[in-house]
Parts: sequence; C-alpha cells; structure tokens
Amino acid sequence: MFNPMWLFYILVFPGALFCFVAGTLLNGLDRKVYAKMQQRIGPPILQPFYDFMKLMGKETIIPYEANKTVFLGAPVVGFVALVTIMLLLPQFGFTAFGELNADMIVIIYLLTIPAASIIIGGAASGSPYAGVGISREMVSVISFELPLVMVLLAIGKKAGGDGVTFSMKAIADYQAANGAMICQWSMIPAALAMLLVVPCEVGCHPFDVAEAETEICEGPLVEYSGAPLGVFKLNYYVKQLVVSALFAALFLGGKGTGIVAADAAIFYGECLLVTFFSMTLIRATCARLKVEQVFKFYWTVVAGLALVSLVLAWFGL
Amino acid sequence: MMNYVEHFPALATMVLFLGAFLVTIFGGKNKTLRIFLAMAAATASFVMVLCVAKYVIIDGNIITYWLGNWTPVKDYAIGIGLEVDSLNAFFALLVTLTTYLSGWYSIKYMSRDEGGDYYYTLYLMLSGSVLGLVLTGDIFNMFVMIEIMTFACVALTAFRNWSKGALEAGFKYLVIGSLGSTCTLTGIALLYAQCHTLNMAQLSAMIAKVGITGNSTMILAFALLITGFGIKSYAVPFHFVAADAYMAAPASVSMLFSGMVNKAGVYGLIRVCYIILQTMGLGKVQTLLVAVGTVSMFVGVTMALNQHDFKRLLAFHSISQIGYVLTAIGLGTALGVAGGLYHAMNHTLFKGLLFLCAGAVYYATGRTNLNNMGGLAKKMPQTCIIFLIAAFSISGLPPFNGFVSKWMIYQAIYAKSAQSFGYLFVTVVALITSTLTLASFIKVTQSAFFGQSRPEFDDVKEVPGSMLLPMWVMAILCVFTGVAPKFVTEKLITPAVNAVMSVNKYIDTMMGAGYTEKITGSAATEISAEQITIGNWTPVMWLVLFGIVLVAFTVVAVFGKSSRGYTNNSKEQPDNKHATFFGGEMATRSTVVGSDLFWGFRHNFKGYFEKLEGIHSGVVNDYAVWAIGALAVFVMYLNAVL
Amino acid sequence: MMIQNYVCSIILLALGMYMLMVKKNLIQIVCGLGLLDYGVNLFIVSVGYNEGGTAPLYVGSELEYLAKNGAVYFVDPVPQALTLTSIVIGACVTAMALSIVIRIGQTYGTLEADQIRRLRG
Amino acid sequence: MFDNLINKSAAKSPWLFHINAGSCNGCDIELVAVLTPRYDAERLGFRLAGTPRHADIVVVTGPLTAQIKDRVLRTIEQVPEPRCIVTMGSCPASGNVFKDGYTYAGPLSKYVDVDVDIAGCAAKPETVLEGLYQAAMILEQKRKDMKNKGGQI
Repeated sequence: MFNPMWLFYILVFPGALFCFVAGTLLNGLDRKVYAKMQQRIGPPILQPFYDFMKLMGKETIIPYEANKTVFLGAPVVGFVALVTIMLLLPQFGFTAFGELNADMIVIIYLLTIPAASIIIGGAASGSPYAGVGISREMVSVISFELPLVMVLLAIGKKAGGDGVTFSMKAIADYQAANGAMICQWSMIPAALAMLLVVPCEVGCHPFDVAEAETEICEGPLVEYSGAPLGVFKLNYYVKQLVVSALFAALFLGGKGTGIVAADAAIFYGECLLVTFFSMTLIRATCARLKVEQVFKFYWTVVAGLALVSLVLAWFGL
Repeated sequence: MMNYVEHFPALATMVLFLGAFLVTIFGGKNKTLRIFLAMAAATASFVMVLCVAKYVIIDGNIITYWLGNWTPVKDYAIGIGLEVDSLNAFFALLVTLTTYLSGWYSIKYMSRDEGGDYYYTLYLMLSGSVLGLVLTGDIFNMFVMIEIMTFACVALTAFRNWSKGALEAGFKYLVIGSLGSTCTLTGIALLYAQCHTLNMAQLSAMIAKVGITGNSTMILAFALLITGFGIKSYAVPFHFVAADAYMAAPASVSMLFSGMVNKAGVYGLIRVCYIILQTMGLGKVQTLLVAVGTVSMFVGVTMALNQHDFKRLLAFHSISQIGYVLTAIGLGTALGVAGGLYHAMNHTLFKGLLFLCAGAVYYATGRTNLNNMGGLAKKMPQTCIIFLIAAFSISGLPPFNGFVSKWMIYQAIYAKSAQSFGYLFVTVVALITSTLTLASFIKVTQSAFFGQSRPEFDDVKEVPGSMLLPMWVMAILCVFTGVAPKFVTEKLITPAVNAVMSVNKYIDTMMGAGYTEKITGSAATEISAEQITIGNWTPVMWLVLFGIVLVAFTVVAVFGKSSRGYTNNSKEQPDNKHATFFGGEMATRSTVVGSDLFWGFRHNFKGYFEKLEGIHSGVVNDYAVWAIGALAVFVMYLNAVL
Repeated sequence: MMIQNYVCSIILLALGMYMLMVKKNLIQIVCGLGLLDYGVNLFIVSVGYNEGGTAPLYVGSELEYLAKNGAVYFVDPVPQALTLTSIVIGACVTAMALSIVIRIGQTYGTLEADQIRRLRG
Repeated sequence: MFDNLINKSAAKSPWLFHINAGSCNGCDIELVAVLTPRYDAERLGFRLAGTPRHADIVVVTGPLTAQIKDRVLRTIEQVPEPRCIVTMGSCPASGNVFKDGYTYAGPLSKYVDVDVDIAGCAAKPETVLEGLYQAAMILEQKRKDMKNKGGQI
C-alpha cells in the first residue's frame, strides 16, 4: 500500500520543495510586476527567498504572555495544510496520489487551516493587536467562504452532468473532455467571483484587513519574529501559489500534452496568469477596505456573481 | 436459545435504577460509599452494554427480550418487550459511555457542592431512563422513560439553585418538557386507538397495513410524535429551554444533556419516522425534517456568535449540531443516515468534551463569563490542548472527527440536490455554518485560553487528574474516530444504518418470522444499505505527510539552533524584551475578548441579530407559544401534503 | 358514543395550552400543565371504551357467557393502566413544578413570568 | 552552506522600523520619499515593517524628548538580534536646535549603540539611501559575529 514514490511526491514534486521554490518565485514575480506597474525597478525576483532566509537567521523572541507550544507550532501546521492541498490538486491529467485524490470539501476545509493557524498563532501570542487581527482575519474567512462554496457547487453541478459531483478528478475529466471550464459561458460569472475570492483567501492588499501593518501592527503576526515569522511568510507565498493553482485546476483545465513536465510548466504559467489578474492588478489599483466593507462586498457582489453561475448551471446551461 | 447476553439490556437499565435507589438509602452520610455505589452501577451498566454491543453490532444478532417472558399470544404483543438491534445498541453505547465518563468527572467536580447523594441519585436516574428509552421496544414504556428523563433533567438543571438562573431554567425546562411529553402521549394514544397495540414492531406492521397517507388520525399522531421528540432533541422552535438548561446545570450534567438527552430525541425521531410510521420515503416529510434541521443549524450558530457565557455558547452549538443530525437523517438516504449517526456520535464526543472543558475552567476559576477570562493557557496547559482538539473537531477541521461526519452529510445533501434546488441551498447553509462554528470557537479560544493573563488568576492551577482522565479519553476518541473513519463506519455505523433501513426484519424478529407477510402481504427482506462511501478521504496519508514535514522541521530546528538566537523568558516578571508590544508603552493588561469580537460580521447583520435577541426573550409564555405554534404548523403542513 | 368525552378532552387540552401561552403567573402556568395532563388522561380512557362492553373481569356470568358464545365484549383495560401511570407522573411533575415555583418566589420576589427572565438573548 | 546564504540574505532584506522621537516631520517625509518610486528603496530589499519584532533596522528621527525616551528605548529593546540602529537627521545625533530645551533628553547614543548617523536637516533621500545601505552591510557583519559566538547574543 505504501509506495516509495509517495516520498518523492510529498517532499519534492508537487510537495514541499516545489511549493517552496515555486511559491517564492511566484511572489517575487508578483512583486516585480507590481513595482513595474508603479514605474519602479522593484526588488529582485529572489527577494522573497532572501526575506525567508534572513528571517531564519534572526533571533526568535517568545513573548512572556505567549503560549510557547502553540506559538511555535501554528505556522508549521499551516504550511503542512497548504502542501497537502497542492498534493491533492489535479494538474491536467496528473495527480500525485492518483485514485486517492480528494474532493472539493476537503480542499475547502484544508484552505481554512492556514487561516486558522494564523488565528490560533496570533491568539497564542497574547497581544491585543493580535486580538483585533484575528477578529478581522476570521471575518474575512467568513466573507470569502460563501462565494467560494457557491462557486465550487456550481462547478460540481456543471461537471456532474445529470447528477452532481464533489470530486476534483471528475472536474478534471470533464475539462479534459469538454475544454476548460472558463470557456463555458455560464461559468464566467463564477470565474469572476473566484478571481475575487483568491486575493481575500491569500490576504493580499485590498483585503489584508487582518494584517494591516499601518493600523494594527501586522495584526496576528505582531509578536512573531525570526523563524516562525519566516514560516508564516513562506505560508503567504505558498498560499498565493496554491490558491492560484486551485483556480487553474477548477477553471483552466483541459487535455494537457501528456508529458508531465510540459503539463507542469503550463500549469505553473496559468498560476502566474491568475496571480497577475487577481492579485497584482487589484493590489496595485485599490485601497484597503474596512472589514465590514469586505464582508458586505463578498456577501453581496461576489456571492451574487457566484449565484448567477449556480442558477445557470442548475438549469443545465 | 437464551444466551446470557440477552438478559443484559434489561439488567443494564435496572442496575442504574438500583444504583439510584441504593445511593438514596446508603449514600446520605458516607461520601465514599455513595461515589462507590454510583460508579459501580455506571461501570456495570457500561460493561453490559459493551457486551450487548459486541453481540448485536459485531456478531449481527438482534436481541428480543420479553419482560416476565410474556411472549406474544396469537400475534398480539401482551407484555413489554425489549428489542435491541444495531441502532439501539449504537445509541446505548453512546449513553453508557457518556454516563461512565461523566461519573468519573463528577467525583471531583461535584465534591464542592452539597447534596451529593441527591446529585448521584438523579444522575443515575437520568442515565437509566435514557438507556431504557433507547433499548425499549414498547412505545408506552418509551413515554414513561421520557417522563423520568424530564423529571431528572429538571431537578439537575435546578441543582445549583443558588446560581444565577438555575431555578428559572429548571421551570422553563419543566413547562416545555411537559408540553413535549403531553404531545408524545397524545400521539401514542392516537396510535393505540388505531392499532390497539403498544409494541413498536407490531405498530409498525399495523400502520404499514393501514397506510398513513390520507389518514388524518395517523397524520395527527405523526405530527404530535414529531413535536414531542423534536422538543426532546431541542430542534429550533423548541430550543430556547435547552440553552438555559445547559447553561444552568453543572458541567458534568450539561455533558449528559448534550451527550445523551438530545440523542434520545434524535433516536426517537429515527424510530418514529423510519420504523414505526415508515414515512421517510415521502418527499414532503423529508422536506419538513430537513427544513427544521437547516433552520436549527443556522439559528443555533448565529446565536452562539452572540453569547458571552461559555456554557450558553456551547448550548447553542449543541442546537446547531443537532440541526446537522436532523438534516442528515431527514434526507432518507442510507448515506444521510450514516452521516447523521456518525455526527451524532461525534457530537456526543466533542460536545461532551467541550462541556467538560467549560467545567474545568469553572472549577479552576469559578467563572463562566468569557468577558472576565483570559490567559488560562499558561495555567491550564492540558485543558487548553484538550479544548483545542474539541474545538477543531466541532469546527470540522481535518483530521479530527467532525470533518468526517460533516463530509458525509455534505455528500448526502449534495447528492440529493440533483433532485431539488432547495437542497443546494441547504448545502451552502451547512458549509457556512461550519465556518461560523469555527469563528465562535476562535472567540472562546481567544477570550478564555489565550490573550493576556489576569492578575486574579495567578494562583489558578490545573484541574486534578480524575477530571483530566475522562477528558483525555474523549479527546483520544475524537482523534481516533477522525483518523480511522473506514474502521468506524464498517464496524459501527453500517450495521446501524442497515437496522434503520430494514423495517421488516425488525418486525419479524420481534413478532416471529412471517408476521410481516401475514399483516402487510409483503415478504420480509433485509435491505442492506449500499456500500457507504466516505469519499476519498484517507487521513492516514495526511498524517504520514504531516509526520514527514514535522520531522523535517524538527531537523532544521535542531541543526539550525547554533546559528540562531532563541530566547524564552520564563521569569515571573517580564523584561522589556519579552513584554508584549504596546507601541512602546509599558505592557499593561488589555485583552480583546467577548461577544463583540466579530464586529465586522455582526455589523452587517444588525437587524437579524436584534430580531433574534428579541425572540429569545426569556419569558416562558413566548417559548410555549413557539412550541405550540410549531405543533400547529406541523399538523397543518402534514395534513396538507400527505 | 363517547363524543362528549373527546370534545371535553380537546377542550381541556386547548385550555391548558391557552394557559401556557397567555397566563403570566407561574402558578397558573402550573395549572395549565395540570389541565394538559387531565385532557390527555381523559382522552386515553375514552379510547379504551367500547360501546356496550362490560368490565374486563373474568368472573361468574362472563365465564358462563364465554362458555355459551365463545367470546365476550369488554372495554379495553390497557388504556386504564396507561392512565393510571400517566396520572402518577402528572402528580410528580406538578409537585416538582410547585416546589420550583416556591423557590423562584423566594429568590426573585415575584411570580410574574415577565420578570423572571435573567436568562435571555 | 545555509549560513553563508543567511548572512548574505541579512544584507539583502533589511526591514525598517521607523520611530518618530519628537521629530518636526521633515525627516519622516524624507524617509517616505526614499520608499516612493523615484528612489525606490525596495529594489535593495528595504521594506517598512509594522512592528519592532519584524524589524532589522530601527530608524529614529527627532531629538528624543524626555517624554518619549523610555518608549523609544523599550521599542528598540524589542527588536530581535541582529539589529541596527540608525539615527536620521541631526536631531537624534546632536539635538540640533532643541539641544538646550527643557524637554531634550538626547542624544540617542547616550543610551544605545548607534550604528549609523545620517546627517542633514532634513536628511536628503540620497543620503538616507546611502546610510541605510551601510546599515545593511553592518547587519551582515553583525549576523556573522552572532554566528561566530554560537548564536549567543
């Protein structure tokens, strides 16, 4: 039952190492493009990597009020959850664990774990800034959860044909047979909604109410320093990758070329595109919202878009 | 052939009542003797039910037991019968497990209260009545057990009559509970008037012959029974008293309430809907139950977000989780029932655990108000870890058990939504409810366990081992049922689901082979549920991954240690470096806690929350209006559609 | 016919529910619970009645009748047993309720349902 | 291998924490100017951090008034090692025109070891950038020293 290839999958591709390298590169490119949009030179593409390495070398201060175990354990749990999602996502024909690939519900719940790890870690640090931060983080999780669920259900209905399906594999198969999901006109509102869900899920700029560094001192991360902070930063990079990959797997699937390396390259390119459109573009053009505005925006506009798709898919369009 | 195990269902119930009796007589003065008697009764009952569970669930037998050996004469049941199939055994297992663990917990927890003998008497009576309720095969016996249960519940709710609101909660519980019992009794009387029997198996066969559609007496009886058991399971229009009672009762009793009393209501609903009246095949009845379940889910969780009392918050979560169970069993599919039963079991485990944590906090600090707590994680590290396990379980984070059952429920609802758009809506509500559950437990975590410690908590100590032991047992069970879902479904859930689905086998076993065919004209066939899939969720794989990454991190941490500074202040007084950052000010005590933590969410739902607070007015008449109104709606709806 | 019994029991049930819903005094609410009990008890007893039936006792004349005709027409004894049980339970509940009401009166200083609402929201 | 990488990274990713110790706001806007597109300090990896726990370089502006002295020192103490302290403008280094004022409690170097003084009233962005770059180099050196001391601080 245990396959030695699993070790390779978990540790190298598409597991931990790939997540690390691809995530930091993705974030570097994101920051570079962001700088270009502001007519700056911008940091080197490897900047996220330098940031991470520097943080690994810094002193780790554990505040007096903090609960040590939870404070140090939280970022690692978040990272593991993110790597797990990456392992479970189908990339064209290829999935790391073949038949064991999970379905959408697992992915929804695994996606809440990184947010939960930030929240629990922040709570464990004992700072009031973190208290405000976790409150905001939780509200933004509630905000994007509704549209995310509706988008996933719409896709499940679409891919399920007569019935419905939760299986990521069924969705990949459907796209292999019928072309990418985004080419179905009834799914375009859902794709738009998902594009807006992505930045909130990651917690990048207009929706980074939880980590607003200018008002609540980075929120949950206020007391973190050194290596745990480094892992949290890594989580942020990997989250960008994973959520874009989720979008790519849901909407930009297809036949693929049949060669794993080429497929992976195309898939990664799609992730870049998604990152550009959903994160960089919005980040460079919008100012930060207030938390209740975020909530309102997601439960009305974005959820409305997703609902349109859901109803259309329901009528078999 | 009478196996000695076949006597155990009756004995397990009786030993609890006997224990109650003996505690009253001998336990008045001697503390040790009373605890010994109570624990002996609970242990004996637990062991017997374990034997029964092995005999019934694993070996696949069905125990029928006629009290006084009054077997049916001329196909008419004349005595009280016990019939234990896998469903009964499953619930009996939950009941006795809860009783046993609560007993261990009570030893220390109740040691500060006076009147311990009354406490143990009522505790054993409550356990005995619920066990009797889930094991009996006679519907009037069931009613008697419900009444004893209500009686014991009221007395236990009002047990700490010096505490805020205990008496009030007891009275409200009594009024609404009696209303429920009256409904049940009227329903039973109507059934008896139609079928002239009280035996559940025989009733089932008779009703199958008469048919319920278009028979308004039957429909009235059905509506009354649903209301009666709905009140016992605290589904939404009846949930008001649950919140009060759970909050006012001692934590070990709150655990019994959420662990077995509302499970008794769920059991009753399953029995009534699936076996006795066999109405779950009808789409309209499914709609009714699913609607009640969905509303319970959402109202429960949003009310919980509003609370600032630890136990009241947990009480509203009980309502919400029971909403999940009702929705799942209301679907009428094998997968739905499996999810519902799994979730019922998980709810017993994690909600009991949460109540025990609330009790531990109360034991250590004397407080349950979340606004007055903070920083307990440093003082009570084990309780904190246990609480986190339970909180993640109830929020459905993998790999804990809540995730498995919630996933089965989502799959069941979503599969159903291929038929009707409404179920899609239910799926969305269920998923959002799960997130909101996480949110409100984040609130508890932040308010009670994390954040800055209070100066008045300086000499707070971890609770004693005899309280931690049952908590750890339940925590381990929470993790186990989450990590090995295949094992649990195969061994425990599937037999129970098969029992729910094979009505005719139930009837035939009780009344003698061939009875069903004689009455209804259709042969008894055992319907075995299709292979209950639990999807592609393999937690073991996830754990392997987790372990590998954790090892990698540890290696890096150990080898990188020399190149990295790492300071941890363990002194009593923090120096500036390790003090909390306050924008440069001296670190002062300032915590972010309480009911308004999720302001961004509440702000947008202001009208909804105000309305909800208005409904939970605290006036017992209003609660009665809701219950009677719901009864009226059920009667009218069922009459209109059946 | 037992129609007046059924009507009566329904009236009792309705009155009991009315008292639960409308009456604000706790003692009156307990009275309402009592009425509900009596309504159900009357209902169950009436269910067991058979037109022209005799008491369910096997003595003397019934045995002769039985020997002659092979069957005898009784009223149903089971509902009466049920009613007895139900009455006992009802009495217990009333006692319990009244004892709680007394303690509430001592603690809160009032028996008005509108003022006994410390637990709400 | 990793240690070399970490040492190099220490210089390439210095995060700033800015403390205003009673400044006239002149230096503050110059510091912001350094981060804007024209001078773009982010190309060297500089970034403003929101909390001292994340920072590598503490930039102090203003003359260090008596009221704020304790707060500044406390905040500096909360920055994890290795760290650099940079004074910006004349005020924190010399007191400038506030030197004999009754609220003056400086200079900063009286209380902590200052690594870089950036002169000017207000300091020019070019100067600031040069000063911060030197601070980043010092950071790398400090990191090496910390390593040689076996992680002891």
